[in-house]
Amino acid sequence: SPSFAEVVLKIGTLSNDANQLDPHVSTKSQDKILFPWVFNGLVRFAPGSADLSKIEADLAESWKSSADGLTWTFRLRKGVQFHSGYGELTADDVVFSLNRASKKETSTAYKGYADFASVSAPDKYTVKIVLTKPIPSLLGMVTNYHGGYIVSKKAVEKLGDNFKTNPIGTGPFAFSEYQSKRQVTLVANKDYFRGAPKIDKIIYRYLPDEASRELAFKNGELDLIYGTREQRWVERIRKDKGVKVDIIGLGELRTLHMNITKGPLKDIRVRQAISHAVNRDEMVAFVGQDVAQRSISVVPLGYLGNTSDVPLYKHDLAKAKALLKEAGYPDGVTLKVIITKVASLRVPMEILQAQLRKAGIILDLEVVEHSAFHKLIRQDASPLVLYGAARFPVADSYLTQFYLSDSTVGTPTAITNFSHCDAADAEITAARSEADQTKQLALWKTAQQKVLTQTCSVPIFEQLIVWARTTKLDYGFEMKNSLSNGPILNEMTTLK
Amino acid sequence: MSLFPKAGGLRRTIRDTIRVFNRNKTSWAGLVLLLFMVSLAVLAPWISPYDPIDQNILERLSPASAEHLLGTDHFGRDILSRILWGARISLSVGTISVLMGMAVGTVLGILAGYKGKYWDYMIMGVMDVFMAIPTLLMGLMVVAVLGPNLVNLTIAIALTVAPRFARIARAPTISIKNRDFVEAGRAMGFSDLRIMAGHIFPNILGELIVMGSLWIATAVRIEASLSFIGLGVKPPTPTWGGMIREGFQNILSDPWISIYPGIFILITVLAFNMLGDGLRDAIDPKLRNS
Amino acid sequence: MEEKLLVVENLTTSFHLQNGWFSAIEDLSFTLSSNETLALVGESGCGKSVTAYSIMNLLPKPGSRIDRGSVLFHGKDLVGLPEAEMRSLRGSKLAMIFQEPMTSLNPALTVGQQIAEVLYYHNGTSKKEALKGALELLDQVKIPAAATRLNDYPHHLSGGMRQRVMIAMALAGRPEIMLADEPTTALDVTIQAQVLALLDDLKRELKMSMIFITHDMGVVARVADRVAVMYGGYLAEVAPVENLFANPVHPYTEALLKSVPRLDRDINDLNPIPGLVPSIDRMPKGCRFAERCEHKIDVCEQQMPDLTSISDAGNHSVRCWVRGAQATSNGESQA
Amino acid sequence: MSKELLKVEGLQTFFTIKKGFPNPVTHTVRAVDEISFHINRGESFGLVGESGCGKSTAGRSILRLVEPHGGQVHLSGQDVLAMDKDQLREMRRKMQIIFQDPYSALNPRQTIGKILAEPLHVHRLGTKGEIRDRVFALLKEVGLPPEAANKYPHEFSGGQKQRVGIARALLFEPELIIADEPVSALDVSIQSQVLALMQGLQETHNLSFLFISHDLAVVRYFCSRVAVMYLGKIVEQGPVKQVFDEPLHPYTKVLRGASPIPDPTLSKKMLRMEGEVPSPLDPPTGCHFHPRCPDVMEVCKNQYPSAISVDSERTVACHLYSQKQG
Amino acid sequence: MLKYVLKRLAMAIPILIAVLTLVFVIIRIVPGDPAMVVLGDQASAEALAALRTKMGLDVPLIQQYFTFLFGAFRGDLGASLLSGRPVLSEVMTVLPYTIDLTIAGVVIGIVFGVPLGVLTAVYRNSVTDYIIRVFSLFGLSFPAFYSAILLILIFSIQFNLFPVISDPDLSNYGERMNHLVLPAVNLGLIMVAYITRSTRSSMLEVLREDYVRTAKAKGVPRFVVITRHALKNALIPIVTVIGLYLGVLIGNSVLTEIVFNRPGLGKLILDALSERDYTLLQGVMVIYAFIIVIVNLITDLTYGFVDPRVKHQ
Ligand SMILES: Nc1ncnc2c1ncn2[C@@H]1O[C@H](COP(=O)(O)OP(=O)(O)OP(=O)(O)O)[C@@H](O)[C@H]1O
Ligand SMILES: Nc1ncnc2c1ncn2[C@@H]1O[C@H](COP(=O)(O)OP(=O)(O)OP(=O)(O)O)[C@@H](O)[C@H]1O
Ligand SMILES: [Mg+2]
Ligand SMILES: [Mg+2]
Repeated sequence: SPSFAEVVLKIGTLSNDANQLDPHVSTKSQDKILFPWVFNGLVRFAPGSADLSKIEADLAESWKSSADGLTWTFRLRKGVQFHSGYGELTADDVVFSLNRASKKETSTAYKGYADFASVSAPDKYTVKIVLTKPIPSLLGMVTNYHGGYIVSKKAVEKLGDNFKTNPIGTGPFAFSEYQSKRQVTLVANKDYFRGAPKIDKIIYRYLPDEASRELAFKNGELDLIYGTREQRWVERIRKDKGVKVDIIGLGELRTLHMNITKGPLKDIRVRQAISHAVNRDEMVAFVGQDVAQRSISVVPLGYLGNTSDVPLYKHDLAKAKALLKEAGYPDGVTLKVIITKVASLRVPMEILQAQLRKAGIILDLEVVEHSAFHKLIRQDASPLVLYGAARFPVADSYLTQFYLSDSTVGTPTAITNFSHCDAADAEITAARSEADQTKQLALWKTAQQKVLTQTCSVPIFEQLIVWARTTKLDYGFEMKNSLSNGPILNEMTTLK
Repeated sequence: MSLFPKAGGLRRTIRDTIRVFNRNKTSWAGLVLLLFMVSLAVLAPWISPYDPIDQNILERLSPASAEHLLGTDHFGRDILSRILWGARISLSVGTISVLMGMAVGTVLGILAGYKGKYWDYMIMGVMDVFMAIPTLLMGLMVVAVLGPNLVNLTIAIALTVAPRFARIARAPTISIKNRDFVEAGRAMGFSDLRIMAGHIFPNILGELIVMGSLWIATAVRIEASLSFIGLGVKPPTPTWGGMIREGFQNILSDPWISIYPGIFILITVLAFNMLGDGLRDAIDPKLRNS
Repeated sequence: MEEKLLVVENLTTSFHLQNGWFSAIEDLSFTLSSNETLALVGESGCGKSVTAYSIMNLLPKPGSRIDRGSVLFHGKDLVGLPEAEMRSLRGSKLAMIFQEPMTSLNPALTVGQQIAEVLYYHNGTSKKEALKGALELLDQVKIPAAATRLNDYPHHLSGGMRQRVMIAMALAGRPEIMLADEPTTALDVTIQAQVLALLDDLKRELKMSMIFITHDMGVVARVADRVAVMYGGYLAEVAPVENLFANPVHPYTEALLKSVPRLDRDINDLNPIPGLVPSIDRMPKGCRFAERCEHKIDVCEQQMPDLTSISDAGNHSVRCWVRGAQATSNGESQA
Repeated sequence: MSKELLKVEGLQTFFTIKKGFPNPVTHTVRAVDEISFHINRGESFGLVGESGCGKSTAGRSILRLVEPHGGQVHLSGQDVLAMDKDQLREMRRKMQIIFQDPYSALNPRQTIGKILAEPLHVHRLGTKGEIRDRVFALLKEVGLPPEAANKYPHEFSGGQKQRVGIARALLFEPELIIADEPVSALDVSIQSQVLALMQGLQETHNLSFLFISHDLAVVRYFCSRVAVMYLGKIVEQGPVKQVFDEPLHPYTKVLRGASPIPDPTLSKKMLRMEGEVPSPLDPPTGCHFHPRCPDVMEVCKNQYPSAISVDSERTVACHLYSQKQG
Repeated sequence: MLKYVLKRLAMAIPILIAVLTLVFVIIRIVPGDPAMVVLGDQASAEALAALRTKMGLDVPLIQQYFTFLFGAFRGDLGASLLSGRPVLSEVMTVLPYTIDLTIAGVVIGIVFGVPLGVLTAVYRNSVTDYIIRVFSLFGLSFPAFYSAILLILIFSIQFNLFPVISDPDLSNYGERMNHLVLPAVNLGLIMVAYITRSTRSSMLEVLREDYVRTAKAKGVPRFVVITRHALKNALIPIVTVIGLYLGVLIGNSVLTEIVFNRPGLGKLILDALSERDYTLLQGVMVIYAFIIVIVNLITDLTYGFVDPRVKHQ
């Protein structure tokens, strides 16, 4: 029953339903957003930041690594309680969580933990991680992100399959109820180790329609919404009284991947023609200065290893046409392209369609359901794939998933190498186990250069994420970047 | 060549039609509106001021002005041009799908009604199955399966229209079948085909046309609804429903993007409804004399 | 002179058609005495029903109007009577039964309800009493097992029974005048005979007057005291039934009687009346029968003759240039 | 050529209908139940009876517009019920039908010319010119102007439409015309016009008629012999004057007595009779007429009387006469 | 009566089987992979295969078909591929919302449509008649999603009377009603238009009937003539129309639910379609077909109720 002073925060998020509320499994935006509210990692990014150099203690009070970098030891904070009476957090839970995150059956983050030799608990509050090779950015893997979230061992074992709709963590807010296709309700974790949150209840609503979210926000039915990632929208809603807009990084890089093994795209000149036909400035102008950034390389801005020292193709229609002619397509080419219904990809694709048309490259767009899109692009059904992604902000994650031939779609180890790119395999693999940071950066740079020389893809722009809130909502810190795509809500957050 | 050329055949038909229309003035209004819409659609290539798919990002979301009479959408495309080209799709999807559904449904309905017995059971049984799936959902499924494009959209709507027309055709067929002139035909040794095609069909045609125009109105709406849900034709092809859907994102700031195509849907559907309504009143002999 | 219950004078009723107003009945004058049966005969479209509806004020509105004339009932003019007042007369003082017993009863109400309704609204009886009254009425019209029939719906009944129900309904308000618009045309001969006999009995018992509309000369002969023959909206001839059959004066009446085959005697050659009955928007100028008339003279096509009495008793009138009272004078002046 | 054109023996036609809600029951209507009669060349044979007694069904069964369930129909000695489709088409040129309701008998969407020409086309009877000439000739014969060919049925009066119906029946120069109440729907004055027309045509074409009617006076005028039907059965038949002037069967007597005669001196004595026409769905046992019969006997309630020949031309199905004989 | 109902339901079985088959076939042709939907776009091929096995998507189609069919007739529509919850319970959670909406729509349609229709018929060709008819034509011509948007803009945003998102707590009746108003009006408007029109035409027809003339000749008050004599008979075709337009109503309720973000079968089916949730989709279609069959049955039974010719034969 609603008590008289209950503070309820109502949030409208994208998507029509939760996917799986299991932090090790789900990589969907709508789920990712609420994980940091419910879970903690051993360490965390400072609230409102995604800077790897500003990592702070969270469940772990302190940590150290051995000289060879192969052994890491974490001291846990004492007295941290899991939600719903699942007891105190111990090293066992951490061991269980990290093992869970590194297993293919229980995690989608398992690849990142391939170099973990063992995780053990020497005592109740100590966790020891032994690696097979040194990982310079190990701390990143135990932050409050994806595999780094610590779950309750007892809860996972007890709930089994139901854990994904009944997550148990240690965060400021505890899961209360999930209503499919409608909402998730979280309640304040009064025993939160940093202090009880000032918000009593969070209603996290699934509202796939942007207009509906905005209308409901306008009507005061929602306090915080996932906004439309467009300049105009941002400017308009900013003008409204009592509204504050947060534009959050890290951005998602929108890249046009070109299948280098098929059809006209086999010819590098056609791929170059496409690269020249793309008008990044127009795209950024469309999306808007505040919410989009022109991309400078195949690795997103702000990622460790990103460089601008790469051969990016300039917008040049004449050159594009000439290249096409040279390739034997004086009348242009037509490509049958599959694209999702989801606006954040479809709309840029429609702009690309119009841009390429000017160079004589006709895109015959087939708009399909989002899931069909994912299935089809993994079957090489579309020669051009426009894909947007944010990954862990290290060049390796991007290069491995999109440009390593191991990850080529259609192979057993497939991830998301849609272009069948194989130009930089050596560099990417070498960089991963390179302990020397400078050498590592150099390798990553070469890799990026090679990928672009082979013209595997056209990086276009980076899309930031927009949230709008009532000014009554105060995070308690500056909300700049967030790996979860959403604002961080914790004990500091207030709603007047 | 007709054996007994009617006194001023065509002129007379036109005169009869005018008389029928005069009984219910809304038919005229409907017809005029409709002709207006059709001519817009037909003339779209010549009268639309811009290429409907040409983006002009810099001029996006501009309100109505001398350059863009109805403003531009969020890609900077001219809304008026898109509406004009969209009319072609809405009107042709609506009309063709209903004609297709009407053709199939009418043949089946007459057959079921005239032949009766197991023909009736079989045909109407199958029709009942199709009728058990609500119109929009049928369209939804078919388009989801076959992929959203013009042809599939048309087929989807035709599929939902056909069973309705089978029903519409069957009922009067049964009553006409018992009229003496059909019996007279049989007594004259006419084949079933001749009776169905030459004697029953012309007598139910009026009713079919009336229902046809009303269903085109529905079909235009279904097309718009499917486009609104995102199951319409491929981008960048303009359709009215799709335009409303796209404009819905900006409904609060730039409502005209949705409002203009909405008005055109409204007018078109209204025109077909008015035409059909008027025709229905005019053709119904019971409503005629009073 | 005996009291005239109903006096219709110069009644003219028009309908609105596509191209204007056309009179369906014109200059109609006749009277009805108490306990008398007047038969209105004539072919389809001659205005029999319109006459009845004009009296009852049941003409379809809009689209029709009474142009002139009066209908005096007990001396009170029914034309232009306020609707409320007219309604209180309808069903009580003036009752009507219709041709189609199949369609004239409400399929959604029981027979009992439909009869009781009249009692309920006119006599102010309670619903229960009204139903009791309905039962008595059903008995009166000789419906077997009336008590069970009370709860039947019309579709349970045969045509003859339905017509009896209609009659019961008309009787419910104890009417002084019953207008019967072809009440037996839709019935089989044997059933027709029954219904006619019933009406005969009832009329005698209840001392009603009746206007009986029909096109069947045989039925006229059976029921009527006086006959009014209509043609094209005008009265052609009015006479006591015996006079009319024995001595038809108007050429139309005469031709009509000669053109029907008879069961009781051999007729070797029928004498069909040539031509068609004109429709109301295409009425000829003069006498409306002129173009089909064997005896027509020039004046017939110019001018309508008046309805004039030709008998000393004053009970036989005819509207004819050739055989009417105007015959001699006009015939002479024309010649 | 034999004198006898049509011979009907023991003809039976049943309908099954479903009635009832929510649980329908199937009933069998014996619309025509073992009727027998014959028609001579050039003769008009009347079939009279009250509504629903099966007159139309009998006519339609003879033409095989409905399929009879039993009995035999011979036209000029040919077994009509045994014919296949092609033979049937041929037969229908010799036997035609006129309907009661002139409105429903003509296709409202066809001009009169088309209505009359189409059957000739279908049967390939002549070139276009010949067909046209034939249509004009027929129109003239039934008393319609040639312009009528261009008009639609709704532009005609009932009597004129009936003339078109008659013209259509004459198209193939048939030997027998089944006229199903051809004048019942017409106005009194028109009725006599049409009757006169049919009579004239009969003489010029040596036609035979099966003339169905409920109007005894018309039958008496038009026919030479008559059969009286009651609930699917023929109760009496014979020469028309004998049957109507000295009816044998109590039903014929009732029918005659109930028919109004346009003579006030005679008709006041009209017969009074009680009882309703029973439903054909559930006809009374024994003689169908017994519940209404003034002369009912015990035997009538259980046993249907067989037809008895009173003389060479008259038969009657009534126990009154079987007893006299026995 | 019970026997009749059972018989009618039995007769519906072949229709349901056919609908099931149709839906089953159609759905399987749709590209898209529910496993992918569950695991997301970074899942490995092996993980996907494993999940497909778990979901029962790897057995032959024909086997899936019979499993589904037999399940359906035992009342077991399987479990949603995505949420893992039984389809029936997924449907049951949202069914009250759809039922609320549909019934409210129909009630609004009847409450306003029938009197308006009677009015237009009685005052035929009057100004009232024209005004109401024009409005009902407009009502018919508004696509449901469009009218929904307008309603939101006017009543939620402009006047702030009702919520944009219609997602009430069902146990709170005030909220339930408050959230129902706009969607129900949206659905009802179209129903009003349909019912007004069909009431008008069937009233016009009935007003011409002989028995109405009889009633007038009996001297029964005009109101009684119109209601007791005319309307009672005119209701028969109106019932048909309401039954007939249920399909339209369902289509519109889908659109209404989408625009108002209201839980319900419509949103459920759309989500199921977009997520390739085969079992859920099948389940919802079955429920829809079943509803239509039931409504047809109710329509026919209503005939028996309003039309004594049917009832007492
Ligand atoms: N509602 C109407 N609108 C227009 N004309 C009408 C209307 N009612 C009757 N008429 C015309 O008035 C004339 C007389 O009609 P009425 O019904 O009185 O004929 P009737 O003698 O009763 O014929 P019937 O024997 O066919 O009943 C006819 O020509 C008819 O066309
Ligand atoms: N197609 C049919 N289906 C079922 N019953 C029929 C059919 N046709 C006729 N009947 C029934 O058969 C019986 C005889 O009908 P028929 O039409 O032959 O009578 P009729 O003597 O011509 O009557 P009327 O004088 O009314 O024309 C009636 O009870 C009728 O209801
Ligand atoms: Mg009349
Ligand atoms: Mg008949």
